[in-house]
Amino acid sequence: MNVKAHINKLGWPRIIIGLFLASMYISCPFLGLDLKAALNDTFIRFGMNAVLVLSLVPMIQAGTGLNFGMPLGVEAGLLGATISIELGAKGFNGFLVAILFAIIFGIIFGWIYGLILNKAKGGEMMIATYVGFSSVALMCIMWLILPFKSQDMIWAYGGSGLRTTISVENYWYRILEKVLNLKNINFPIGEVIIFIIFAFIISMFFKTKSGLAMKAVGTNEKFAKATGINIEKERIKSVVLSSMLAAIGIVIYQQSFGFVQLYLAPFYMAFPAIAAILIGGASVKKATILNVVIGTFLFQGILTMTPSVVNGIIKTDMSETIRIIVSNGMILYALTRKGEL
Amino acid sequence: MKKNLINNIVPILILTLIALVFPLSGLRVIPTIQEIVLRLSRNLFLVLSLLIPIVAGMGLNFGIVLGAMAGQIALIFITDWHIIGIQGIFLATIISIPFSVLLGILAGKILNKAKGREMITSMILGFFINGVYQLVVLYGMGNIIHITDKKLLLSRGYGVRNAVDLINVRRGLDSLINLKIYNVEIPIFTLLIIAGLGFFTIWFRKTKLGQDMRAVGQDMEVARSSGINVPKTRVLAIVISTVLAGFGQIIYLQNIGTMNTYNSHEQIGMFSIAALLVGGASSSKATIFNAISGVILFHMLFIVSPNAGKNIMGSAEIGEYFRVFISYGIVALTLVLHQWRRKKEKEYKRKKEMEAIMKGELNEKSI
Amino acid sequence: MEEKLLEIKNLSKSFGENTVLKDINFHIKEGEIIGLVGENGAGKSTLMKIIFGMSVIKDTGGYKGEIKVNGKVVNFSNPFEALEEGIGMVHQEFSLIPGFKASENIVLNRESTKKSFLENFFGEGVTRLDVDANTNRSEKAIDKLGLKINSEEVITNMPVAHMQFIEIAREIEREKTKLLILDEPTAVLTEKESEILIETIKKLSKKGISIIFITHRLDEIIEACDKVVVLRDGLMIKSIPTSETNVEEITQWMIGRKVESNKEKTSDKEIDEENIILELKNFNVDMPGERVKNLNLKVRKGEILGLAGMAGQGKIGIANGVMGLYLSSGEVKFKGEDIKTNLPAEPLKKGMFFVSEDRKGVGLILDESIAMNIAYPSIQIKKQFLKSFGKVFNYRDIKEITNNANDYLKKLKIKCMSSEQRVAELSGGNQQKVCLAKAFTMDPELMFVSEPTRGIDVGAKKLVLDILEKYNKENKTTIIITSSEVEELRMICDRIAVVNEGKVAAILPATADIIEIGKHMVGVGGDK
Amino acid sequence: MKKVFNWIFLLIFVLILSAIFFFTGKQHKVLLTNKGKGENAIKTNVVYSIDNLKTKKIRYGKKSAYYIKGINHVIEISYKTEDKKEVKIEKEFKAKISTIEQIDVQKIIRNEKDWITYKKLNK
Repeated sequence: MNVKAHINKLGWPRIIIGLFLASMYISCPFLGLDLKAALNDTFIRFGMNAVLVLSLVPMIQAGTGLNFGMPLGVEAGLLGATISIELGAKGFNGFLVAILFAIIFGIIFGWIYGLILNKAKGGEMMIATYVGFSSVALMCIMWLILPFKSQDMIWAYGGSGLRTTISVENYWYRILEKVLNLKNINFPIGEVIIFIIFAFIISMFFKTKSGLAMKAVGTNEKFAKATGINIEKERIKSVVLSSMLAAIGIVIYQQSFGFVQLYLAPFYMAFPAIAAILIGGASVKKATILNVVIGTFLFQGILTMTPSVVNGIIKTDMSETIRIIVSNGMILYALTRKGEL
Repeated sequence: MKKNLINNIVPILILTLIALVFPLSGLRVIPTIQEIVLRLSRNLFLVLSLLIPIVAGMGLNFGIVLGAMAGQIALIFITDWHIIGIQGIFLATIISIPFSVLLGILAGKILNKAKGREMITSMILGFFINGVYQLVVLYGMGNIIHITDKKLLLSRGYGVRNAVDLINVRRGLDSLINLKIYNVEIPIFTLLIIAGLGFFTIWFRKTKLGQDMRAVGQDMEVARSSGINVPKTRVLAIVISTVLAGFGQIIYLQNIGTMNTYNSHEQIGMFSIAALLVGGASSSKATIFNAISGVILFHMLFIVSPNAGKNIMGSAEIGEYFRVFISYGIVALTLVLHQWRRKKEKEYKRKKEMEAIMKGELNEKSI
Repeated sequence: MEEKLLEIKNLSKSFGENTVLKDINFHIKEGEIIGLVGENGAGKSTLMKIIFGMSVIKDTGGYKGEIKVNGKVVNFSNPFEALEEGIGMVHQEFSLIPGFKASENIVLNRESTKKSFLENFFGEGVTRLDVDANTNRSEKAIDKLGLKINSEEVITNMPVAHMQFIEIAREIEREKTKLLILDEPTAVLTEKESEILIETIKKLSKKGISIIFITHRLDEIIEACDKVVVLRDGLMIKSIPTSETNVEEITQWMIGRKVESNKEKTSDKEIDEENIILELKNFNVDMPGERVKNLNLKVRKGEILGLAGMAGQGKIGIANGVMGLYLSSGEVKFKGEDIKTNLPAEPLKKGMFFVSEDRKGVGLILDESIAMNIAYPSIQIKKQFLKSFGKVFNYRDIKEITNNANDYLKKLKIKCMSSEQRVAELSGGNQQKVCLAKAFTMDPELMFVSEPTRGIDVGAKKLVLDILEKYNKENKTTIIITSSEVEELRMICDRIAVVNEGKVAAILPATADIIEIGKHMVGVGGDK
Repeated sequence: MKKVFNWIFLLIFVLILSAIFFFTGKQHKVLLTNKGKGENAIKTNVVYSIDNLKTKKIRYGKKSAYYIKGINHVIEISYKTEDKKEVKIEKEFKAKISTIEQIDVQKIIRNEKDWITYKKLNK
């Protein structure tokens, strides 16, 4: 293979973004920034987000498209986290309880969501977006009326419902590091390990009978039909799996971040994750674990590096704008690529 | 009859909901009517700007936010130049056109590359251009683009403030001709402009270009083989929609009187589309009547929900979230219904065709 | 006396190495109706594409020879140039805007408009349509056909026949149209409607419009045309006035080639005529372009049954319907047991398998390895090639999958680097063998094989057929082969069922005369 | 070709229209001073309005700012003389682009020339 073929295989956006990121790391010392801290930041954000990005894989593989409805899975995760806190479960157990409930709600929500998407074949992405949005609004009402009692979650003085941000400091903040007795190391080993575990499970899953069936539906629906695979069922399965992983992903995110963010916080959760996996080389129809790893690293790298570097050069914080342009530009690029559908 | 009911299930549902909730909201009739008239004059133009791309088969154009941004940039300029009153509004309208046309062409070309998924693409395009808009307005203005009036800028010396006071053009259109009936103020001039757009839309559908768009919307392949320039026709549909949206945003903001530089446009696409869908439109069929009834119903919901929430659930917040839920849910629901109905219709048609063929066979035998 | 409207001289066309048309010579006079007949792949559609200036022709290197319209040499680069010269075409698929009225369709993109002031700025686009004028023009065009059709009717509410007429009306509404090409216009019509269509064609020809009429129904040719042109394998076999010939002769010209190279099937198999493995009763399949209508068929255990027929007559639809890939209705009995239709898993579980005509679309996952492609159905249906992990997860057993694949690589002589190679990289013939390996791995009792030799080179064709014949002999597997090449069927089948108009027209022994089979294919087999 | 000509015509028309909107819609700041010099000063409070808009009052010795729109304007001032007689004066003036119009009310009262000066806005 010559250079051109290699470039085509990698894709221009990836190369540009990769070079851009590399140049930022290189420029760190000249701008008086601490490269080690910068890299560390990138890794921490990688650990926070990797499972969320991973959650997109099943739906892409099953041909259900980019999961713009990720907020739905995220809400399931939020339910898991709040219930765990409500039950007063602390430490690693608390984390496990949160994950457990997250999975349960992820399955329920995902199943309903899957049924909806099956009714909307061909227009999944648009409908997914709006299912995600409306689920956020619906859950906003729930946060107001669900009978949570924990003092750590409700408003201290008056006000009804849960707070907008709930600290998990007393529960399972950075529990994945604490459990490994790595309190003083800033590298997110726990998150990386748990990501590897889930990545392994997912890649194993796609080698099972069920996973193979799902993949067949995604790559060639006619082939799948001729092979006797129940297409609708596989699609629902993929949606359930994606929602479940998104639910788990947000709990991992929270334990690293330190707060459970309710109400409108999950609204735009899907977009950065989708942008990340696309930057990693996935397309609307195909995604691998490698795409997840590369993409999350590049995307989070840019998010952590641009503010400090740009600030170092022109004393302005443009991170939000850059995030919007990069992430949506990437999604736009994927949507307009030829021969994707 | 039954088909009609199913086709109009969304407006009927919403109407029932409003009818049930209105008495509980404790709102009085006249102020509510005033509010509706106000919102109609404020939003209807934007909603109408969605119609033409639907005719051209490009679905709900979330890209109207591009037009909204063009309108806002024009407003920033006239505010900076201190052009006030009705002249300011008209000048802003003129200035918005080149921006809208450029953005419209860009959007049209991009959507031509994403046939079959125009809606999601136009939505993401809206987000993307929003980033570019931020880059221009938040970092470029006062820096690269000259801004005379320093009061418009953030304290750091560049970038437009979060809120731009449009007091000098506020209600410039609305108050031009104003009528009061039973304590209800009616902004006649604005409504006349909206009516003008309505007639434009009706007229446009009957032109050659309108006919081409209808053809492209129904079957691109056939349209192409009959010599219609499909990509160009689609780009034109988007350009027209974007330009109109620019005007719409100016009308909207002159009524409100302040502009949230970085937020005013964001929700416009979403709300306009939700309103149109509430009026019984779908992503492939929409009428002016859908637009009008949609705006009325959707904004009734706006007005009623918080009060009803307060009176029923004891929390205005719940009502507010409920409204948000309904507006997003409606879009999801209509899209699902539409997709599902299309599938069913296709199946039904094939079945009928098959039956017709079988019947033809039988007839032949009996002859 | 009459002018030569269209003249074709020494026309040849090849796609790459593959010559599709060679030295075609004929001409059409004003007001003449010419019937164009030929088997699938004889070059009819390529010829029409050249005359109508379809861009595929230019893109694939143009053609050799000369086309003259009204004595002037032309070389169209797109259909619009052809239209300009007065050549109109009605394609097999309807090209009408479904939600438009008939009148709107007839004048599509040629609408009469009213003058408008705005025209000075925005061009013709902003002129208003002159609805009355358009309706008028449409009605005139419909009148010209000598029919009564409401021009205000919306297309979706129209019967199929009317749609066909509206398309013709659209072509003749152009002032310029002098030559009309009709590609299988009667395919979707009932007999009665076809008669009306033929009447219409005749009327048009009297008005001076020449017509090229393509159909597989030879009786229609005799009925409607002045002259018939027969193509076979890209050669023009005959061009003769219809008054000087008959259906039988035409059939012979169409199919008659290798009558001499007749290798007859030597059957040493014992087939029990009473042992029916598959029975179809009143079977309908809604496969676009290949509809099956009220078909009845009995398949004997252990035989190789060939399904012959012209394209579009439904032979392809049978297997697709039984296997649940297209909507079907009616009764399917397999080994005396009712099979539920429209559930693809059902026939697979019962022991049927289908090697699809759409190799790349249905048969294979192009991005996957050879080994995985072969194993896929067995994993999903028979739960083979799986290792279990704590009895919960069944994941694939790479070793067995590879072993199985390597087995078939050897047996079927599949040329590849290894069983891990992506199937997309294989040649057509080897891809077909992978499809067969996939089927054999399932070890079915009954196998449908559709167009097994389509698009693969000559050597591979023979191999594929041999493989099938051998497999049938060794495993006693019933095989139903669908093929457009009758000769192939005669080589390996025990019986041949001819499918015409969605029904079995006749079941003949493989030793039957090829002309006999051909006649059934063109719908004239019965009336001897 | 005709179309191009038409478009140029349209473009010019729109440009002229924009210019008209620009000039007639431009907002100007007018600074009025009511300060006399020496013994000529007529120490009185002045009530004024421009273009018949809202009336404002300037006490003697003070300044007042007024926002107006467009090019041609009429200022109307009224004051009471020492013998309590009300006097009304109307003056026309033009506004210029990117300037602040400074009006000396005293000069108007005393019917002097140059009662209006234009001060360039510093950019």
